[in-house]
Amino acid sequence: MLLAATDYVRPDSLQEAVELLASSANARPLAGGQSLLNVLKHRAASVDLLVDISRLEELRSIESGGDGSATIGAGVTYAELERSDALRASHPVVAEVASVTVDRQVRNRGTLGGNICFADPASNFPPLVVALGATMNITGPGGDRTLAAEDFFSGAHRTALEPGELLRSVTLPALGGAGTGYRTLPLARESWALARAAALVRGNGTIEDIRVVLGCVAGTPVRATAMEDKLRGEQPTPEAIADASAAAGEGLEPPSDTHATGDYRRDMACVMAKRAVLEATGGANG
Amino acid sequence: MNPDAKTLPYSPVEQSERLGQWSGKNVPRKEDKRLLKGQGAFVDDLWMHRMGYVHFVRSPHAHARIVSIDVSKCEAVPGVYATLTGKEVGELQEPYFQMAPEPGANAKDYCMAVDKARFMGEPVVAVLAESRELARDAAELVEVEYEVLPAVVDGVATVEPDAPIIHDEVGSNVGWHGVYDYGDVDWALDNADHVVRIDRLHFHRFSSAPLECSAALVNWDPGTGVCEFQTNNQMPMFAAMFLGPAIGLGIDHMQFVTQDIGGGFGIKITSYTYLTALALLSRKAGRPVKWTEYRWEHLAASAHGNERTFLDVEVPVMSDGTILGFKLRAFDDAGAYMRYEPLGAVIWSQVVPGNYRFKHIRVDYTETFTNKCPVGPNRGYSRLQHLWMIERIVDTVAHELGFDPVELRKLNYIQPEDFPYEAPNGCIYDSGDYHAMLDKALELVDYPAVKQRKEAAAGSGKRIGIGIGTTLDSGTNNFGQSRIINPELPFSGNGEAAFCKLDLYGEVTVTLGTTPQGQGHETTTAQVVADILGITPEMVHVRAGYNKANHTYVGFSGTYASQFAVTGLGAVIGAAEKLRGEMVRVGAAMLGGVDEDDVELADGFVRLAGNPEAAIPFIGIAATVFSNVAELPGELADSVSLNCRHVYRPPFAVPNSEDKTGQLTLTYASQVHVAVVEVDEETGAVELLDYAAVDECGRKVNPQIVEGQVHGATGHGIGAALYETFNYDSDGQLLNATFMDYHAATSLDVPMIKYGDIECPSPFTPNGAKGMGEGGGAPLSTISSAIQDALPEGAHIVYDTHNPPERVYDLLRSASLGLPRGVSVTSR
Amino acid sequence: MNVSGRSAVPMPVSELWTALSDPARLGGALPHVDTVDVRDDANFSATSRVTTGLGQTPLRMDFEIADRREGEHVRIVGSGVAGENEVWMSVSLDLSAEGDGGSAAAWTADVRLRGVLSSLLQRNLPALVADQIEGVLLVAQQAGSGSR
Amino acid sequence: MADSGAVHTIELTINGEQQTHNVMSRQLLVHFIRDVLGMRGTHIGCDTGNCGACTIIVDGQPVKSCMMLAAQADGRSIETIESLGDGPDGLDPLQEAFREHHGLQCGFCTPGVLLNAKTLLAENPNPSTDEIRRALLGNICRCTGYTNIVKSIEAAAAK
Repeated sequence: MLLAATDYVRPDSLQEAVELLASSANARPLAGGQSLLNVLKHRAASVDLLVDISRLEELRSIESGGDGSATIGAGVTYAELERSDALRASHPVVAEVASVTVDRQVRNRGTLGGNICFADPASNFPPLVVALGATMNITGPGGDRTLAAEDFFSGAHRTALEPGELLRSVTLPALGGAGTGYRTLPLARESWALARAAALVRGNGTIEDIRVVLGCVAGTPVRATAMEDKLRGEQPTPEAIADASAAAGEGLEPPSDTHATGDYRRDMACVMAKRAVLEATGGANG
Repeated sequence: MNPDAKTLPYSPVEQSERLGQWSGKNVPRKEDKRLLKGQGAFVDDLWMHRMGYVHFVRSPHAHARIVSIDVSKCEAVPGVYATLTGKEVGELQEPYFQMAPEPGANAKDYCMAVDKARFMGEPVVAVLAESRELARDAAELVEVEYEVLPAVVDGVATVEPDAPIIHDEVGSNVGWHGVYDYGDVDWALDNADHVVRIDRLHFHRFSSAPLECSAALVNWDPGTGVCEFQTNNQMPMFAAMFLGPAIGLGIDHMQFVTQDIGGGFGIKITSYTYLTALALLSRKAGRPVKWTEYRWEHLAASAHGNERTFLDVEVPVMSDGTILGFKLRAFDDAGAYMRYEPLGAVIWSQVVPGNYRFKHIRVDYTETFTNKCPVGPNRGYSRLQHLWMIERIVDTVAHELGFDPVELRKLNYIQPEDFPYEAPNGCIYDSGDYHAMLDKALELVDYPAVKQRKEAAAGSGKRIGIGIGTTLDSGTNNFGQSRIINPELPFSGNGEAAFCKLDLYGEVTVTLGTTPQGQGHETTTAQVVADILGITPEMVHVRAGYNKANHTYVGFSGTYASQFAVTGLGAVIGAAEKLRGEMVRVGAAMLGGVDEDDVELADGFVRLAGNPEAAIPFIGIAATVFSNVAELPGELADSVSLNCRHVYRPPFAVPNSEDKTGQLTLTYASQVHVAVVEVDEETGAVELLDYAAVDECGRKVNPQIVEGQVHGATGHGIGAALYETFNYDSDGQLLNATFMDYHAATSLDVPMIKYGDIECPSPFTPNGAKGMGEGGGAPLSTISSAIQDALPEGAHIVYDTHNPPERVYDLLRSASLGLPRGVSVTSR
Repeated sequence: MNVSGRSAVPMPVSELWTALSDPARLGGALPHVDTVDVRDDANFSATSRVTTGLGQTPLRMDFEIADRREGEHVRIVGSGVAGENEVWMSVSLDLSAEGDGGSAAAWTADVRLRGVLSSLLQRNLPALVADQIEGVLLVAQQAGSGSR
Repeated sequence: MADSGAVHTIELTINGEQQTHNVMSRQLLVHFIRDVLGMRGTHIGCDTGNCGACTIIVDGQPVKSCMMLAAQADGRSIETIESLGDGPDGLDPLQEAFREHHGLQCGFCTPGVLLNAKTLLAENPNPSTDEIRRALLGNICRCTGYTNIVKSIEAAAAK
C-alpha cells in the first residue's frame, strides 16, 4: 500500500508531457491511476517519474465527426463516456461498456486511455476498440502517428508506444448501420471478466463484414478469424452463428488461474463470441 | 415442553419478569452516532509519542528451512529503530501452550518462524522504523536465505506416509484423531432398506475477512513492567492465556484495550501471535510499536476458516424415508499450526444430528497439518462444515430415492413436541419449530409459483433451482468439551461478567467483559438495565469496548461463538438486579423504614408504590450512600456499595471424555433458508433470483439488531458459496492473496434478503434469549441444494461448498458425458 | 506455470547457441540488465529491471546454464529476488537451423513466483514470460549480428 | 516547466476550508487525510482499490482516496465524513436514516458508504432499489449483507 519513492509532475501542455516522458527511461503517464497505482502499491513495478496528464485539455474532448465517426481524448473518464449524448448517438456500445466498468468511484477517475494502455487482457476496452476498427492517435518526441487498434496491443501490459510516446486520442470510425455486440462472463455480478467477446457486423440480410474479438484468452485481444471467415457472406441465422462460434476457440491457449482453467476460458470464449455476434445481428440472446 | 423428557441434566431457570419495557424493542443503537460521524476509535486511528511502525518480512515460500537472516543493511538505514528475527524469538519466547494431547502437543509454535517457515506469508523478521514508508523500504534490505522444501497443500493426502512432515516433533501431519460413535450405525446399515453412499464431500477454505484488518499499538512500559495492548483482538483473555506464559508476562502485567472493532467474525481471535511479536519488539526497542496489517497479509497470514473433507459417507434409509444416521471419515485441514485447534475437532459435535432425529452416527475425525495459513474459529466455526454435510446427505437421499425434499425434511426433523430434545451425544436442544420455519421460508419465496416458473424455464437455456438449508447456531459453549479432545485440559463451563454501578450523581454505568465488533452490546445492555432499574436506555452509560484494567472480566471473556445474549446479558441482568436490590433497601430506609416489597423503581426514582410523592431521585440514593452515610442504619450502610458485579454461569457439568458425551452448548438457535437460483446452461453461471432467511433465536432483545446479524451471516454465506475461496497452487502459493482475486461479495452479489422469524423462548436462559449471529452457514447448504435442484437428471451431485461458474459448468455436462456421479444406492 | 513458444531468429544456429550458452553473452542479452557477474563457465548473477508497460521491476538473479548440447539445446535455471517476492525459473531452448542462415528456437519455460506477486500476476505471467524470452532472443540476435 | 520532484505543495479545500500543505509524491491521498490531516473517519480496508472504505468526495464526485496521490488533490475540493451533520453531535437526514434502519454494524465501511450515498442522492433524488445496489458496487461491507444499507438510503431519499 506504500509506493516506492517516485517523482511526480503535472505538465501544463501535451507537448511538455511528451518531453517529460522522454526525459527518463522509467517515466510513465498517470491519468486516472485506477490500475497503475495498484501496481505501484504492491511494487509489482515501480516508476521514477509519474507524469500526471489527467488535466490536459488536449486529451479530454469528445468530438463527433460529421460522418458519424467520433474521436475521444485519452483523458476522458468512463463517467464522461457514460454521460456523453454524442457518443450514445454515434457509438452507444462504448457508452454502455463505460457504464459497467468497475464501479461509480472508479468511473469518476479511470480513463479510456488508461484502460487501453494498461492493456490488461481482462480490461474492458481493448477488445472493443479492435472490434470497432478504431485508430490510435499517438503523439511523441518524433511527432504524431496513428496505428490501427489491432496493431496497438503487443503483449500483456505492453503496447506499441515507444518511450516518450503518449496515446492522445482514439478515433472510432462511423458505424454506418453496422451492428455491435459486447458480451462478458464476469466472475461475480458486474465484476471483472473470465471471458469476453466484442463483435461488429456489417450488412443486411447477409454478413458482408464481421469482426469478432476475444478478450481474456491471450496477452492481447485476439481476432477470431476462423469464426469470421465461416460467417462472412452467410445469413446470420442462430444456427450458423452457433456453428461458427465453435471455431472461435481454435488455437487458443488461455491462461488458467484460481477462478477458471484455460480450457474453460476457451469454451467460454466461444459462447461469448456467439452471443456477441447474435447481439450484433439483432438475434435473440443465445 | 416434552412431557416424557427424562429428567434433564439441568432444569428450566426462573426468568426475570421485569424485562419487556425496553427489551424486545428496536431501540436505535447508542454506538451509531460516533460511527456515523467518523468519530469511532479503530486501532489504526491511535497514536503514541515516540512510537515506531512495524513491517513484517514474510516467507514467500510455503515450506522452507531458514538458513540465515542478515539484517545489517536494514538496521544501517537511519530511522530504523530495531528488528526482531525468528532466531531471537526462539530464545525470547516459550512455544505456545498446545491444547492437543501428544503427539499433536509436541508441535512448536512461536509468534514468528523460528527454524522453518511453514506457510506462505508466515512472518520471519519484524522491522521497526520511524515511518510506515521507511519500515517498508528498509524491510527490502533484509536478506533471508531459504532452503526450499516440498509443500503439502492437500488436507487428506497430507497423512500419506510419503508426505513431507511439517512438524518433525509430531512425527506425522496428524494433529489429532478421534472416533465419535453414537447409537449403532453398523446395525442401522445392516437393517436399512436403502444405503446411500457418497464418495466425497468437500467444505472449502474461505474467511469472513472483516473489512478492518488486524492491528495493534503495543507498549511494553519498562517503568511498570506492564505491557499495554491497544488492539482489535476479539478474545483478549484467551490471548492473555497463550501470550503471558510464552513471554513471561503475568496476567496483571498485561493490559488490553479495545474500542471500535471493524468486524471480527472469529478471525481476530488468533491474532495473539502478532501481539506477542509486537510485545517483544516493543521491549527490545524501548518504544511503543504500531502495526496495521495489509489486506494481502490478512488474507495470506491471519486465519482461515476450516477446510473439511468427508469421505466414504454411508447413509442408512428406511423405505418411508426415515434416515437412521450416517457413517463417514472427516479430515479437517488446520493449516500450518493449531492455534485454536483442535477445539474444532469437538465443537461440531454440539450439533451431531443437525436438525434431525438421526440416532446412529459414527464420525472418524482427523485434524491434519498442511503448509497453509493456520485456521481460526471463522463465523459458524466447525458447525457449519458438519451442518452443510448433513444437508447434502438429506438432499442427496431425497434426490436419489425420489422423496420430496420438503416432506423428507419434515419427516426427519426433530418434531416440535420433542423439545427439549436430547441428541445422541447428550446435548440438549432447548427449543425450536423447524416445520413452521420451513413453511414460512417457502411462503416467502412463493414456492408454488417458483415451481411453475421452474417447469416453464425448461429448454430456455436457463435452469431454475430451489434449495433448502436447515442449520443451527449452537450458543454458549461448555468449554469442558475441550476435555473430549484432551482429558488433561483444565477447562469447563463458561461465563461472562458485568459490573453495574450507581455513581455519585445518580448516573447508571455498566462495564462488560465483552469485545463487541458491531453487535450493538452497548445498546442491548442499556435496554436490559433500563428495564430492571425503571429508567430509559439513554440514562444508562455502557462503557464502549473492552478495557481489562477498568472493566470487569472472567477467563472466558470476549465476544465469540454466539453467546452474548445469554452470557453477556445474563451477567448484566444479575448485576442490575443486585444494584436494584441495594437501591430498594436504601430507599426503604430513607422512606422511613417502609417494607421493601412496597418500594419500586420508576422514571429515575425510588418510590413507594401507590404514593408517587414519596420518591427519592437516584442522585438522592447515591449521595446518601457515598457522602451522607451516617443517615443510614449501620448494618445497612455496611452491606451496600451501589457497585455490583455479577458473573453469569451456565448450568453445565463436566462432559464425559471417555464416551464423548455431555451438554456441550446451552442454546440452539436455528435457521431455515430457501434460495431460488437461475443457472445459465452454457456457462454454469449462477444467479440468485430470490432468497428467504427464516431465523429462530429465542426471545429477542433488539429485533432489528438480530435481523441485521441474519442479513450479515447470509451475505457471508452467499459470498463463500459463489465467489470467495482460498486456493493454493502445488507450490503452496495462495492465489487469492488480494481483494482482486478474493472476491468479497458486493451489494449486487447479495440479493435483498427476505427475512422471517419465529420465537421459541429458551427455558434455560435468564431472559429466554438464545445466542445467535454465526448463522450456521445456512446459505452454503441452501445454495448447494438449489444448484443440485437445477442440475439435469444423471448429473454428478453437488460435492463442494464453493460453486464458481466452471464447477457448475462441469456438473451440468457430467450427465451428458456419462461421468461417475459421486453417489451410489444399494437397496434390499 | 509452464509456457512455451517458438521464435525465428535471423542468425546462424551455432552463433545463437553460443550466445545463449555463454554466461557473459547471455547475461548481456537480458533486457534492461544493469550488472552481470560471471562466476564460471556455467554460473553468473545479474541485476536487471524487468520492463513492462507498467514500469520496471528490479530483479536480482543467480543463473546456471544447467545443461547444453552443442548447437542444439541449452537449459538455463535461475533463482532470485524481486522486492518481497522470490522467482525461480527453468527455461530450455531447442535450436535448429531454419531458412537461409537463420535458426528457430523452440522454448519452454517453467516460472514460479513466490509471494504476493504469485497471486497478482497469476493470469498474465505466461504472456509476460513469453515477452521477456522473446526479448532475450532479440537482444542475443542483435548482439550476435554486431548491430548493437 | 512544471516542477517535478519528490515533494509538492498542494492547495486544496478540505470540508470547505482552504488549506496548503507539502506532500511527498509517493503519498496516497488516504494517508494524507488520515496521517497528515489527522482526520481518522476515512478508513483503509484493502490494498487494491476494491473495498471503497476510503471513499471521499472530490469536486462533488465519489472517489477512492487510496487510488489517488495526495499531489493529485492540488486545486481540488475534498469532502470527508467529518463534513456530514453539524457540530460534534448533529446527524444529517442521511445519517439519521442509517441509525433508524440499522444501516451499520461495525461502522468501518460506513463513512465511505455515506459519502457515496450522498452524491448518489444529489444526482438521483429518487433512486430505485437496483440503482442503489449498483451505486454501492464499490463499497464492500462484511457485516450487514447490504440489505439495511439499501433500505436506509431508500428511507433517506423518501425524506
